Amino acid sequence: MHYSIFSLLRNALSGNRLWTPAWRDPEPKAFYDTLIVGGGGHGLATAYYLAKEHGITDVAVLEKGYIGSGNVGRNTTIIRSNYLLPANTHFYEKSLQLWEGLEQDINYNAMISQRGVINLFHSDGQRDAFARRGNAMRLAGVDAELLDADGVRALVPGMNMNDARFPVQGGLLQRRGGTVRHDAVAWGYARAADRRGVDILQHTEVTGIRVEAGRVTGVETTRGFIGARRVGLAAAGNSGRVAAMAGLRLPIETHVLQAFVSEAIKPVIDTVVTFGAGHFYVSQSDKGGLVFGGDIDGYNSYAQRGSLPVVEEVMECAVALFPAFSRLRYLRQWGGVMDMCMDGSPIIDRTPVDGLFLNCGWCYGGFKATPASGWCFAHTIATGAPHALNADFRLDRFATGAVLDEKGAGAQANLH
Amino acid sequence: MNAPQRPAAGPASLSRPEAPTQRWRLKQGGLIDRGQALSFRFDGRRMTGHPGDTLASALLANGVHLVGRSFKYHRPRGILSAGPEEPNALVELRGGARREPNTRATQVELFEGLEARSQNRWPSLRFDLAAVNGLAAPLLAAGFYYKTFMWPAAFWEKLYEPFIRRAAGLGRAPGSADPDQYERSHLHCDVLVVGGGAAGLMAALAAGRAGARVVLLEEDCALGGRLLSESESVDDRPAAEWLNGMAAELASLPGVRVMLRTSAFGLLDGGVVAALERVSDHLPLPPPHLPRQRYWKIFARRVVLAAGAIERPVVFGGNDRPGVMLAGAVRSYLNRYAVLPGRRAVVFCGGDEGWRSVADLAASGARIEAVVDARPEVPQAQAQLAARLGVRLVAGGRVLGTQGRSRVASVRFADAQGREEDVGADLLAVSGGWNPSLHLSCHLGGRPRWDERIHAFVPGDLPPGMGVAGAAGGQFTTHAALAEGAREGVAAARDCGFPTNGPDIPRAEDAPRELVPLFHVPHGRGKAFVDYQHDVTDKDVALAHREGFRSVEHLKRYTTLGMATDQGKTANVTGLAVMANITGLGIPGTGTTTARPPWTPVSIGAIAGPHRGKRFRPARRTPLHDWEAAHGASFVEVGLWYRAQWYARPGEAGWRDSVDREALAVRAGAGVCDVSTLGKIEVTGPDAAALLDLAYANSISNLAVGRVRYGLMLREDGFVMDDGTVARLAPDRFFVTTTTVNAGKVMQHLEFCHQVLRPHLDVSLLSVTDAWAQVSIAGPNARKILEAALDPGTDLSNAALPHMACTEVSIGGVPTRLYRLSFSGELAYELGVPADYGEATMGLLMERGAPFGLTPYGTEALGVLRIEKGHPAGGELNGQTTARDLGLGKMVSQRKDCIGRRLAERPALIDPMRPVLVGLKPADGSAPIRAGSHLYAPGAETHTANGLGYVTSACFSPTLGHPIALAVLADGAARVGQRIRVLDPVRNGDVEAEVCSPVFVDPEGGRPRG
Amino acid sequence: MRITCPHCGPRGNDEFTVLGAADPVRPGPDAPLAGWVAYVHERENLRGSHRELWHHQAGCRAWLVVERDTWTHAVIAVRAAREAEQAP
Amino acid sequence: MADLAMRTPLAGHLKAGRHGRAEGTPGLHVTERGHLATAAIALRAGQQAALAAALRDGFGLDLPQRPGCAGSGAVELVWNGPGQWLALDSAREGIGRFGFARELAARLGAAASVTDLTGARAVLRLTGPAVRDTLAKLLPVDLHESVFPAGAATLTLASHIGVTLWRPDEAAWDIACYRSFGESLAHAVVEAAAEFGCEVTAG
Ligand SMILES: Cc1cc2nc3c(=O)[nH]c(=O)nc-3n(C[C@H](O)[C@H](O)[C@H](O)COP(=O)(O)OP(=O)(O)OC[C@H]3O[C@@H](n4cnc5c(N)ncnc54)[C@H](O)[C@@H]3O)c2cc1C
Ligand SMILES: NC(=O)c1ccc[n+]([C@@H]2O[C@H](COP(=O)([O-])OP(=O)(O)OC[C@H]3O[C@@H](n4cnc5c(N)ncnc54)[C@H](O)[C@@H]3O)[C@@H](O)[C@H]2O)c1
Ligand SMILES: Cc1cc2nc3c(=O)[nH]c(=O)nc-3n(C[C@H](O)[C@H](O)[C@H](O)COP(=O)(O)O)c2cc1C
Ligand SMILES: [Zn+2]
Repeated sequence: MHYSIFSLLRNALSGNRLWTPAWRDPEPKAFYDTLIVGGGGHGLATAYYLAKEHGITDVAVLEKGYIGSGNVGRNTTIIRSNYLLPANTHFYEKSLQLWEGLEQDINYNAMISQRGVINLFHSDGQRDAFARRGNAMRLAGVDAELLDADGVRALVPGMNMNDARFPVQGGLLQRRGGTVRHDAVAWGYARAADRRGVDILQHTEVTGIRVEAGRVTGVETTRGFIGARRVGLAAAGNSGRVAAMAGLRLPIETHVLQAFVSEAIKPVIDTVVTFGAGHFYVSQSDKGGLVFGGDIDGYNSYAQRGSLPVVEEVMECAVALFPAFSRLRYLRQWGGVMDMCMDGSPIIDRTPVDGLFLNCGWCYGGFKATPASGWCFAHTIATGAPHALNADFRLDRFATGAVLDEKGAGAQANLH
Repeated sequence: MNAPQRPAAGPASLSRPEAPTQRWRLKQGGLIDRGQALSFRFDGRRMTGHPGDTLASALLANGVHLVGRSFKYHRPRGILSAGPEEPNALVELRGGARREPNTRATQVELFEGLEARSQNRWPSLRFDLAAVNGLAAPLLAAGFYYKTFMWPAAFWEKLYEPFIRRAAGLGRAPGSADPDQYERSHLHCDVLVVGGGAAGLMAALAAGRAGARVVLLEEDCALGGRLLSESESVDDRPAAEWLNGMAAELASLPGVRVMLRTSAFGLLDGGVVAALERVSDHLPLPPPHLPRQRYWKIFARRVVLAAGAIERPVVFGGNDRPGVMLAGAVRSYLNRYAVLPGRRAVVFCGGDEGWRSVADLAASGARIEAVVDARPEVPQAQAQLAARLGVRLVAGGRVLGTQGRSRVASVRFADAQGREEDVGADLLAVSGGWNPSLHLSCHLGGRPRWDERIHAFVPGDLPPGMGVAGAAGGQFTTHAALAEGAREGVAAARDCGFPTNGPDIPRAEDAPRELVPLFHVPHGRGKAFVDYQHDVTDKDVALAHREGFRSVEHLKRYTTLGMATDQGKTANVTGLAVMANITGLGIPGTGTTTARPPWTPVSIGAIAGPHRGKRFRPARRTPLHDWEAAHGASFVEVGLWYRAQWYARPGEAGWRDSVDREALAVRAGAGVCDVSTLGKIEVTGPDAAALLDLAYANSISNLAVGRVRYGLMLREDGFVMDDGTVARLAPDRFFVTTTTVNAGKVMQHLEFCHQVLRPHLDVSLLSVTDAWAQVSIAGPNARKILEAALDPGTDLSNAALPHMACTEVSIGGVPTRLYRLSFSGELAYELGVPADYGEATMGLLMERGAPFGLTPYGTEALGVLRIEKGHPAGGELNGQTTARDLGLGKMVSQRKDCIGRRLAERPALIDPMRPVLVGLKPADGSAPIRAGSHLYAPGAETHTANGLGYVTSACFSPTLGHPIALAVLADGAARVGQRIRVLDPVRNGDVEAEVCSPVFVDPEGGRPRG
Repeated sequence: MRITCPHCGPRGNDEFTVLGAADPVRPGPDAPLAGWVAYVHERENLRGSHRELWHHQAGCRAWLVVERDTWTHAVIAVRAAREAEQAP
Repeated sequence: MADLAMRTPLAGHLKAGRHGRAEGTPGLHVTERGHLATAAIALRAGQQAALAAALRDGFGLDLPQRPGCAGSGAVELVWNGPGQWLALDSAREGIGRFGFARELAARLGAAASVTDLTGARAVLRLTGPAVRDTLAKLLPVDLHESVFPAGAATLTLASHIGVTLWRPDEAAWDIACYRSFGESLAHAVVEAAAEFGCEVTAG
């Protein structure tokens, strides 16, 4: 059923009885043209764009849990394209542009809210680094503003700017950045892909990848073998394990990132704010909860939970920056496990196995990438070659040295 | 202090006259102190209560049932419970900077002067305009917002979203900084008992008597758990008496610590229990020197979970009307708080539990209009009770709805035959069974198990070291709680090496409980709420099912069931039951969502503790800090350090004046700069040189004793990590320096190189950063100043101490190290004085240096001097540059194994087009160049692909009289002398510059050797 | 998380920093570049028992080889790296 | 030759007098041990026995092999990591303190490398009935008598600051951090003791 105020009204008058499932729950077929492993944002978007952009509809998305059980359902919903390195700037800008038309495209309100994203700086060195990044954005045609302390104060009230251990000197603002309702992205893409004929197979875990004579022929799953001509891996935090089924060893470690939500309160902040003197960022959901987080825990983990040091650091930073948040309460903490890449940037590429494609390395920043990742991955799978937008996201860049290290943190996964 | 003191029931005339407002207060009983009245305000209205009251009980004593409005439909809401599970009675407590939104009235202890306000209503609680949302409910069903508001696209941020945001949210955050203090603390024990009810007390007693170190946490202000709310006896004494005895004995055991008002809110990896102590929340203000709250980390070898259970409401039409209350809460108000929550009551239950309320209500003088028991056959004992009290018993009945404006006025029910009837009532006590509080058993991933016996989840596989006792494990009689508590206490103590037989089990009620599943009454009258706070109804669950959101996790996320501040303590299981009923899968087949910390919401400030404001992070100060402050220094944060940035002098208009003056003073005479913050590491042992050869890109082993060398460190991936100097003090002793920000990283890296990569080397590493007050004395007069300051007899001639040499000297007899090296490009020395003598040395240098124009300079001038010399620092050492990029490629020794050598050889890193270090000066001689600008060939289109590099550092050069900059530029060497366009769009900069050598001053490098 | 340092006893993970997998072995200086690329970047990334390098940074400053389950977060074994390596 | 005045690490950072709760006897007494001669001892490979012997013969000290401390006369040793110790001497004064490391180096010879750390640490001496409760607010180590008796030592984080804590005897608890952190540590200690009352005396 097409969603609109009219369908809402019609349903309201008939006791909401006319609604139908947002997507089907089909039995797996024996063979698909293309299989996508991972029903997160990227996998579902890939399926959608395969169908929409390339007319490939004989597609199934295999998800071991429920749709959205991975990071797409546990991230802090920030979208932005404020990247430094050209490959990233252009790719994430494509993503932001796709977000901007997404709701109409997939007929689902994902509450894309371009409320602005500001990264604070507290020192001259940080300012210079942000200026460099902001300039890179502007020269790529992306919006960016470098605010001084007064500009920041006017934009975000309630911050402790001066009487602080690390006074706020200014910030890099991207007004087109913002937030998106995370679950709605999974559901919206799932529904839109389903409407174009894609099978969404929940509770179907891939346990093996069958390769014959250097070519992929299908996957083993908890619901039996499913044959395919092409397989795209989009398993986020489980990328390393899934790729290992095809004998690949990736430049990736799986790490846990925590997030927190406070009790719902009336609106207090209208912008996404990132602290620059500690690991903390925050936005307020439409429901009223402050959604916030910090750094990864730093150790390899497949458990979707973290430990206390990060909790403490995040809360300290929250109060350091917003002293009035001290009396607000947080009501839940959780974690997601992500594919931390050795240079902090993603991989969307072919693999040495024919017909096997790889999409991974999104670290803690892949939610914003969802539309462009799906779009580029679909292109790469459909045409057998990367699009210009993901041409630099190569798997072999660690061997060539053409790494994409935004922060200059080096080849250590937990530093990105 | 641990146990409730039942106030002596003296003659009424002795206590102060009861405030006339408390019309619903019982004349007798309860654990309140009628001798003292506390006045408080709710929505501006003044009322009184007594010590021992919660805000909820005091409101009920004053007949206030309407206390809030719901999230979405703004429905009137009352008090459902008497504990942490409360979904409705949320208020803004206190005011101003101390305002606490969303505070559960059921857990707020009453204090004199308490102020509370209802929230999420406008203009008033009784008349809330947004209640019209209720009329539009069919439109606002679960997930409605995903289906609309899409056109026109631009309207979302401008119109729809602001409206939704304003309507959503509950209370208001305080408007200014929290004035209270918070603390953190740590506790270690053998046995941690969570919950001070019957089970927890016995566990603590058993383990405590055995000699174990025991900590017992109780969230409430008194020990006893449900016993405080029930009219029960233990050991043939009133429960309160028994509790007093227990409290006294626990207090007397030296190894036992009882903590009231303390909630265990999380179990974390490693078995750490996080707990929150509300030290002062029950007081008008925190007493002097005490925090508001204290966050505890508890390290226990064994944990006994004795957290009790939470009663479930039933989903039926109008189940949210004020006056509908959990049956157990009704008993809490009657027995503990001596409040009559209603005079005409209906009780609705599915088992024996609800009948306790029948008895207690009757004993308190309420009239029971009907008992609607879902069981077709009500056991004899209950039937007899009904008969004795003359109460109407509706066996096999269902409550279908309630009526009343902002409070229940009548209840509609159907009997077993489906005959419907209304009875007038102002209270509807509901019991749908109890859910064990098993949350802590799930925080580490444990999944609960469905127990058909009690129609509830019980803890499944327990985390290591945890035992469960009492209602938390699904054992609902007091006897079972006592016995299991003792058993778990004994087991925990034994595991910790304290064998014991355990205490005798006191006599207590042990009646079997019978219960039929009672979750949902379908097809009732009006909205039937599953999640009260989030306004999720049975229809929403059905809709979620219809749309395919059938897994529990989808149900939760689509409807927001269980996502409110109560985390579904009263909603989750009933929600599952409603869904399971539709799917036919049953509750175990439906599964449950994940319980995560915190058990109840925890203030952010409590976890932050004292680490806030200026004390957010510790500060590091150099031994010269106070001297610098006294001499006009402005300080800047560099990592944790405070460094003197410049020294303003009277008459200087701005920082640039000071910095220019300081830099010129160095070039013309001499300056002195505090460089104590540089990382300093002493590397000792016969294999010290071998280790440094591995860690540094250049060779160190061939450095002679008494000489200093510039050292470059790479990361293993071939990029530059840090630079610094290496001085060889003896064959087996080196002194190395690092940049300030990388000091910790380099130390750790060297330890890694030693302990992991070269464990056989006999070498030791010691951070000596804090041992030395280290100053750089730079400028043509540096030597003269030192000669005047150092103890006589020191030879500073070029022959004795050439450039890049070091030696030991003394000042006032203090052994001091002197390194001749230069960052500024002038004749310069670094002087290392033991920290205790730094300040005095600085005074001496200034005095002896005065004739030579010795000027203190700060980090800004230091930066200017190094940019003028083209030395790489922060902006260049950004983790993205290689040695080659910085013109230091030749330093990477090809003759030895060193960290980073091989990967620096990757093709992209030796690409001749990689940007390399160059200098820039404005083409017009004056336009400022800013760091962070990007470089383009003049005339080239300014898109990304044409970018040639970026400016890494920039400053005004007072020596040259114009701005200068360092940059990395593609094909930089070939471009020297050419023009380049410097674009800085974020600051509207667009200037041309001339590419030049990065060394602006003294390119031959003669000065430092002078 | 609690790591039992062989020198200092059980400590919270805030006292430590983690480098990553302990198993990759640093190649000899003249080993092929591919071996170096693999050593620095490629990871087995196991779910389950995993050997890692942890540094007791805020304690005794020993580098430790910690065997830990990346799925349950159970710490299985801890040894000082130096002793582990020096053992014949 | 100039005469240089010394300044202890906490001079100006630790205000003498009563802090926090003013009534009753203070729960915590704090003084700075600001005049210690300090040196680091690093064991050389295979010299464990030689080092232990040299310290026993030269100073009457038993080298702690694991976290712990030992004292003899004015000289103390505190374990500071595997193969590393802090040596303290409270008898020497002023610039005489620089002789301590030299003496140690001479006596220990090839058994150890010695580095002078005089003035590099801020050291607080804590006494009084509330020491444990105060320290519990700052650091995560179990300080119960059964686990941390006199002679114990530990390296840990206190209020985000790396510290060495040791118990030279029943009554005294010494806590040291890098000199630069001294003010922050002193502040944290005095603040944590506020509820017990805290008496600071000049060291
Ligand atoms: C706490 C947190 C906060 C974050 N915040 C942000 C943010 O603010 N902005 C941002 O841009 N990014 C953020 N991220 C990162 C972002 O969420 C991820 O990078 C992104 O969601 C990953 O892509 P995905 O949606 O496809 O992943 P997922 O949703 O994780 O999808 C991968 C799916 O693969 C499935 N799967 C795995 N193995 C198998 C198998 N063998 N068989 C079948 N299925 C399998 C998983 O179950 C999972 O559903 C955050 C991440 C976390 C954890
Ligand atoms: N009749 C029934 O069906 C029924 C059902 C449930 C309970 N009960 C009664 O409840 C009692 C059971 O005894 P019990 O000791 O198991 O439970 P309890 O409910 O008496 O005590 C549990 C205690 O734990 C505390 N608590 C809960 N979570 C906490 C946390 N995270 N941190 C700190 N404290 C926490 C609570 O405040 C409470 O005081 C018996 O008296 C029993 O008769 C009866
Ligand atoms: C942006 C965002 C907002 C959230 N808001 C809430 C909330 O208001 N209430 C809540 O209970 N959980 C909230 N959650 C957390 C979820 O309940 C859940 O913990 C998370 O999706 C991870 O799933 P899990 O806990 O089931 O593993 C939110 C999650 C996200 C990503
Ligand atoms: Zn240790």
